[in-house]
Amino acid sequence: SSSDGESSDPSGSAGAAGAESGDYSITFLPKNLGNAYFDTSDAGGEEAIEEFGGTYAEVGPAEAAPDAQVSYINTLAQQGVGAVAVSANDPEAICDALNEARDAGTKVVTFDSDTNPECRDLFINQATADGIAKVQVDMIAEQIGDAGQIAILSASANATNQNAWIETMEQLLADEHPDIELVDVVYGDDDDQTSFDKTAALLQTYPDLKGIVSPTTVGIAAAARYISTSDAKGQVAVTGLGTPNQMREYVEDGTVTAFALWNPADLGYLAAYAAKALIDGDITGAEGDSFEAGKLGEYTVDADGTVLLGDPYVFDADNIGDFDF
Amino acid sequence: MSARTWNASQTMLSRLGSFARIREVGILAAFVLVVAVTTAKNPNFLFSPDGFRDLLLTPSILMLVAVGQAVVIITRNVDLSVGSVLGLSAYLTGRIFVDFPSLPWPLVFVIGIAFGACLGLVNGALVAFAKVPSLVITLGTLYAYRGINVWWTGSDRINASDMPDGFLALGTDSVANIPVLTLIALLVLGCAAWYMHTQRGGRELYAIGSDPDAARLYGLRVTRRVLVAFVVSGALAGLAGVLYAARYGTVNSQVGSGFELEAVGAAVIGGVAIFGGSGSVFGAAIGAYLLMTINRALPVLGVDDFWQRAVVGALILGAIVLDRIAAARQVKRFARMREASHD
Amino acid sequence: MTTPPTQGHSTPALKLKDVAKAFGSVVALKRADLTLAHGSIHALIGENGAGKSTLVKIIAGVYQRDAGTLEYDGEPVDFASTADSKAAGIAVIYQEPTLFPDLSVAENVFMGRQPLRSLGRIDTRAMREQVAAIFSELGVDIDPDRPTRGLSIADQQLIEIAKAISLDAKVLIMDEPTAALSGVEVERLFTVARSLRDQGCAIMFISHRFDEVFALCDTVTVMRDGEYIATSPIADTTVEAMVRQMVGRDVEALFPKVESEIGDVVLRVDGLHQTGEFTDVSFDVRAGEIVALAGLVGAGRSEIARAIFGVDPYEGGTVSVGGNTVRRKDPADAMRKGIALVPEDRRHQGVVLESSVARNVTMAIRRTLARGGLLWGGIENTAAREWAARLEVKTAALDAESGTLSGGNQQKVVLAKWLATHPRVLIIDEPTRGIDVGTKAEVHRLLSTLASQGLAVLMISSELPEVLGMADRILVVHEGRITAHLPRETATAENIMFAATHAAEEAA
Amino acid sequence: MTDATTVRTYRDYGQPLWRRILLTRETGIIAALAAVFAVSAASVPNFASELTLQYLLLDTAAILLIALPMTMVIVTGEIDLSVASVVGLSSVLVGVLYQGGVPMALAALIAVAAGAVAGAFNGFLVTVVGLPSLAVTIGTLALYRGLAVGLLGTTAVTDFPDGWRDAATGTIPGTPIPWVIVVFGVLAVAFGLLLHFTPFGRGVFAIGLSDSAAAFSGIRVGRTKLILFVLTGTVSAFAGIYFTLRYGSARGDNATGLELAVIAAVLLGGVSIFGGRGALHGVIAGVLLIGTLSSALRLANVTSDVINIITGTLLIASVVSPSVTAWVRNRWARRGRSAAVSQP
Ligand SMILES: Nc1ncnc2c1ncn2[C@@H]1O[C@H](COP(=O)(O)OP(=O)(O)OP(=O)(O)O)[C@@H](O)[C@H]1O
Ligand SMILES: Nc1ncnc2c1ncn2[C@@H]1O[C@H](COP(=O)(O)OP(=O)(O)OP(=O)(O)O)[C@@H](O)[C@H]1O
Ligand SMILES: [Mg+2]
Ligand SMILES: [Mg+2]
Repeated sequence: SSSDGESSDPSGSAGAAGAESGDYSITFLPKNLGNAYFDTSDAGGEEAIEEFGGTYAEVGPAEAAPDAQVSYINTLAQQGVGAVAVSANDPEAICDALNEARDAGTKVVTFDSDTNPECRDLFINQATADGIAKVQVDMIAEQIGDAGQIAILSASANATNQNAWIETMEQLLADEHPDIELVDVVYGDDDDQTSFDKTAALLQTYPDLKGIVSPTTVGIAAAARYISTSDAKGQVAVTGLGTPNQMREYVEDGTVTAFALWNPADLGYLAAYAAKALIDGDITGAEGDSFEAGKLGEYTVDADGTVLLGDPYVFDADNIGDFDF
Repeated sequence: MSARTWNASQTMLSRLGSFARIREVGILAAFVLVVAVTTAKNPNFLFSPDGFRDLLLTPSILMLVAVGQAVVIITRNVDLSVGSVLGLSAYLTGRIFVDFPSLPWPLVFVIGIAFGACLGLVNGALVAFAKVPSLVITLGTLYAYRGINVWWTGSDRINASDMPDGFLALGTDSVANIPVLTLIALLVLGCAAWYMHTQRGGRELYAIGSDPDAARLYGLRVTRRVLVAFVVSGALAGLAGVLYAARYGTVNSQVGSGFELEAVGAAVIGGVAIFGGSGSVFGAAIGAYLLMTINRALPVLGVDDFWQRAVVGALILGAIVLDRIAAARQVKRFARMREASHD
Repeated sequence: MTTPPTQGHSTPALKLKDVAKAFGSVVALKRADLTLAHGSIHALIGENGAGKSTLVKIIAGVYQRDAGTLEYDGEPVDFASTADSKAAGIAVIYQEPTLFPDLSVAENVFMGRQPLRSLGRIDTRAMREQVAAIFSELGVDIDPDRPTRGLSIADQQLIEIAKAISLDAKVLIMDEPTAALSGVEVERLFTVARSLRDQGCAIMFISHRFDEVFALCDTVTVMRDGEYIATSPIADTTVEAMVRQMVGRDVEALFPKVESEIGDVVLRVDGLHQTGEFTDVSFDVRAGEIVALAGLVGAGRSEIARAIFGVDPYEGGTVSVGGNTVRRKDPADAMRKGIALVPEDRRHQGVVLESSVARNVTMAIRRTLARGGLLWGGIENTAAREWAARLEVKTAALDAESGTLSGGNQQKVVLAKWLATHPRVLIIDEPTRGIDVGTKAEVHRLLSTLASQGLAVLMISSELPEVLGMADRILVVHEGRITAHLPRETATAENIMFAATHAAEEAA
Repeated sequence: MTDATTVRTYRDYGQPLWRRILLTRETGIIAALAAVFAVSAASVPNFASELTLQYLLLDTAAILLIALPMTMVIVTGEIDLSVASVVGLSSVLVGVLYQGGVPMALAALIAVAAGAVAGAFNGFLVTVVGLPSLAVTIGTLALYRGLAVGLLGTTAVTDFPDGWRDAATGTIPGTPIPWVIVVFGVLAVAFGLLLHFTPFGRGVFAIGLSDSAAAFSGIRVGRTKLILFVLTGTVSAFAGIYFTLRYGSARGDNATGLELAVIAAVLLGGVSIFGGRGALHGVIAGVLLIGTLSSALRLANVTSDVINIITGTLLIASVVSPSVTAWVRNRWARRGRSAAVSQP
């Protein structure tokens, strides 16, 4: 395995190396920097890259805007990195830039948030939309006794993932939980303060609210924090997608019974191995291709160049102590 | 003195003038109206314990920053870096708790305020000594401070569990039903209003904003006063950062971004003239309450989430247009009174 | 004003020797000397640009001198800022009023040294009372609580005077304090100044009006081109001698009125009305005629002029030039129809101070100068050079910022700007305010010549000699109404003043 | 008038030509741009390529475009903070209309017209109602952005016609110059002439230095400002269409925060925020300087936070440096004298 020194090398030299020997210079491009979720996923990627002796780098815009991501993709294409692992801020806006990078020989893996399938080689799907929607609906139904009003606190109005999940959740609720009423979907913009204030507004607007589902890590933490100090604690259930470190306090104080997530570190880890396989030419992204992903074992490419990480994992008071991310 | 016989009407003029000074009343009325209408639609907005608390609590942080902003705007300057200062000091607060857990938390307040004041000092020194327009300087420090914040914070995030409970409780606790945060903000507002209104230094800030060149000719210590205004704005943004950490419990590198426009907006809605010399910190504070309360009232009133920004924009415009109309009316009235005194 | 009389002091209050000051390449002061004695009023006179105001600002600590010495009460001093000079006991009234428009009159007078109550709180009532006391001494009737925004220049100047007097200073410096004031107010000021002198105050007085200098001052110092020329007791000198020292030559007649052929009506104003400003203003001005609007300061003459030119609105009435109605509130249209306005407030309305002389001179003719819609470098300079030369504007280069010119030269720039448009009607508001005798005579000659060439001139002036000397017809304005039409032949100082104060006396 | 018989002669300029050209802010910025280019080309791998130039121009095109009318607005002493929101609004309008079956050309036309209306509304509030532009455009910043987000909600419109997309991102064959830069070039010449060589432009500068003196000279202050706000709205809307096509995505939050980037670049280019001073070539150099710096720094793997720090510091340094040099020069000239000049 490679040394720490090598992994922290600026990838200016990595670009050159990549061009010479097909070496594994892989750059992670999250939606934005300063986001704990991507911090974890990218760290997983780094771990994988160290295992197979490549060069890891992470770049990204300060704010989650598609146009800023395009500039970074262009830069990476110019540097000729071996592969980019990107979480897209917009499915369409970064397409052209990604395709230009691919024309220049860079492999493109999307993870967490996909682009249109024709702009990338592989998408590492953290979970299927169905799976994510189902686990959240199941959790809230169980926590509120399968009846009553609930609301959704989402990320930004344009977030691709969230919108897809919300659609499926609405469908599931209508089909399988007729006594649960989804009264509102509000957007916290993945901003602590906005999400916090939106939670407060929800509780006021809907005095009979039984639960809040927040399919975003920022939102669920903010909602839990608001409720933990308000009268609604114990009355209104909070669940959704969160990280154990952020939610630990609220699980321990009883505000939150259970929440779900995949392991973002595994997601990054898998993206890195997928990128390696693409660079090696082992796979092309066609359906049925399969590759080895280190400690995670073997994965197979599904339709539309998608690789599924696995089922979401439910955290609760019993198991949360086992995780640290 | 023939041309100077309008003595009686002049007293009336000045009485009208003091009416203009309580222009804040209009904004206060708008605030009350918003609360009343929203409460009529949904009594929980005011009459539930959480509703009442949030009504007071939510705007408190903006109010602190708006008060500082008003002090700066009154001197015919502007501080666009407040959002970045708030973010940096919020992170500093969290960092201190992580790195020096044994430090008593009241000391953290002092550190946060002092830190904000230092950042404000940088702004003020550049504006006052280099004689460069504050809009440009603070636009520069807006970027620079935010950059430092992101660079320092990276992907780090301070979580509620990193901070002591006593400190976090400040963000949510109440004394006699009034949130502690609001009490702190009101205390600051009281001090600022008192200083601006009754102290020589405060009046000099108005004078400087009214005509900086005249102030210099007059022998006022313009440089020092402007410097102080920026330090105050920075210190209040620093305090707001500390309180942000207490209230929201999580701090990342993007805390407070975009806050500058809200702070300037609150001051403007509150009747602080953007070209200095008039307005009050009290108005700015009500402006902050109005702005934030409208934000919260709209969903209750059933306005779709997406349209909220548009409504807020329209309200800002409405506020300044109304203010203008009132001023024009008053000029008309002056003229009519003068006419009457001619005959 | 509680200091005991200190007459008979041997050390001068203020002594300047060989003071020099340059702004970049402009030398404002070469070698200025001045000695102010306690208990005496000292006049400082000189042409526009002689350096009087610069000297004032050096004493006040606004500027730092490049060379020379400054002694205060016999001690050499250096004032690094206006705060220093103020602390030392020097009060200054600057040539341009320096008030804070948003603050009340009382606050303006006491800014930075307001009377205090406990806890450092400002005692507003005491402040108001003290201001009222000073105002009554000065005979001023301004509400201490109103903001100074919107006050006339005269009122602003009176507040400046109140401000300076309230300082109880040992040295009082007044840079053209009377430029905007009318006779009554000037008399009041003089009374106050004399009583201050009698209490031992050293006073410096700058004015372009010789009658004032003779009426008030004990000593006079003349400056020319930044240099000291002479100091003499007022009793030992004459106007002619002073003028010769100022300009270095004899000056011809001050009011060189040329009789000219009066032609058709050019400007017609009919029933102009604006609430609170003026009512039922009707008159006309013929080609070749100079019509003066006389009246007390604050009578609303400037408002009428501005309304005619279209910068201010009016609610009723019409303005026409040569039979064509001028659109309301549209200066561009007024210009096109042939009206030009040289406004009262030179620094804010007349010239763009930070713009070059060339740009200022060609500002009103920029559209006609353009070739194919474009202005290439040379065009404007050629035109500007011609007009600057005609009016003998004193500037080194055409790209000098107009703000660096002296007041009189700025006035010439404004005149050049408007004469370049070849107007049919020239409205000129206080044409010679703050202008030295030499230039004044020139401006008068220019006006006469222009009228004799068929220009219709509407002149607003607060100086009766100017009105009587220049006008063919005099309209007296009182509180926004025209109260008298006086032809040149029958006009006297007495009947103008009567009409100017008439209605008020009735009311009283 | 020391002597009535002397006929005065005037020099056109107080300073020799080389000083007037070399010692300007604009020259300084252009020199800085050249220096950054040279240093980057020499030391940053992959910088010296046509691709860099192409990406640089594509990335900065929207800012370049909006900076043109913004310069004029700032020269009159006003400011328009709503430009980025107009970009978002026009982006959404194009998207919604095109999705609704309106032909692309017509949709674009309507969006540009809407931009003009948005600008006219700003201008109306500033010139007719008489409100300060900073306050007005803080309000319309929120209003226009709110309309944009409200119109499109959660969705984004993506499948724009290829021809249009290619026009927005394509380059002149055989060169790295994007077509949009050709449009920009034409506009830049037009705006340059308008600001620096027409009577209208003279009026713009005069207004910026003194509103009232300009009005007393027969300059139509209100109308001039109104025209400039309309121009700014129109050009911003055009930039919005470019932005939409370049990224192929019409979204309500497109170009959020762009207003500060535009203003920063304009100020860096030597335009005075108080109005009355500035030149268009300086502004263009200012935009390119920020763009080049970030592109070079990105290629050198400097993170976005550091790029922000550098941008901010550069802006401050550029406005502070004249004061500092003047101060140093004064100190130098007055060594030995106790008092320093306090004249502003
Ligand atoms: N700040 C400045 N920058 C450059 N030149 C200046 C400045 N102030 C004054 N000057 C120049 O210095 C000279 C003296 O000006 P000053 O104002 O002292 O004249 P003055 O005697 O007061 O004239 P006036 O009677 O018109 O008021 C003039 O030529 C003027 O142009
Ligand atoms: N008796 C009065 N009562 C109320 N207002 C007055 C009275 N007389 C004048 N004013 C107002 O005071 C202001 C002073 O105007 P201003 O000094 O410009 O007048 P003016 O006649 O042009 O004097 P100047 O000699 O200075 O040019 C005007 O708005 C005028 O309408
Ligand atoms: Mg003078
Ligand atoms: Mg007047």
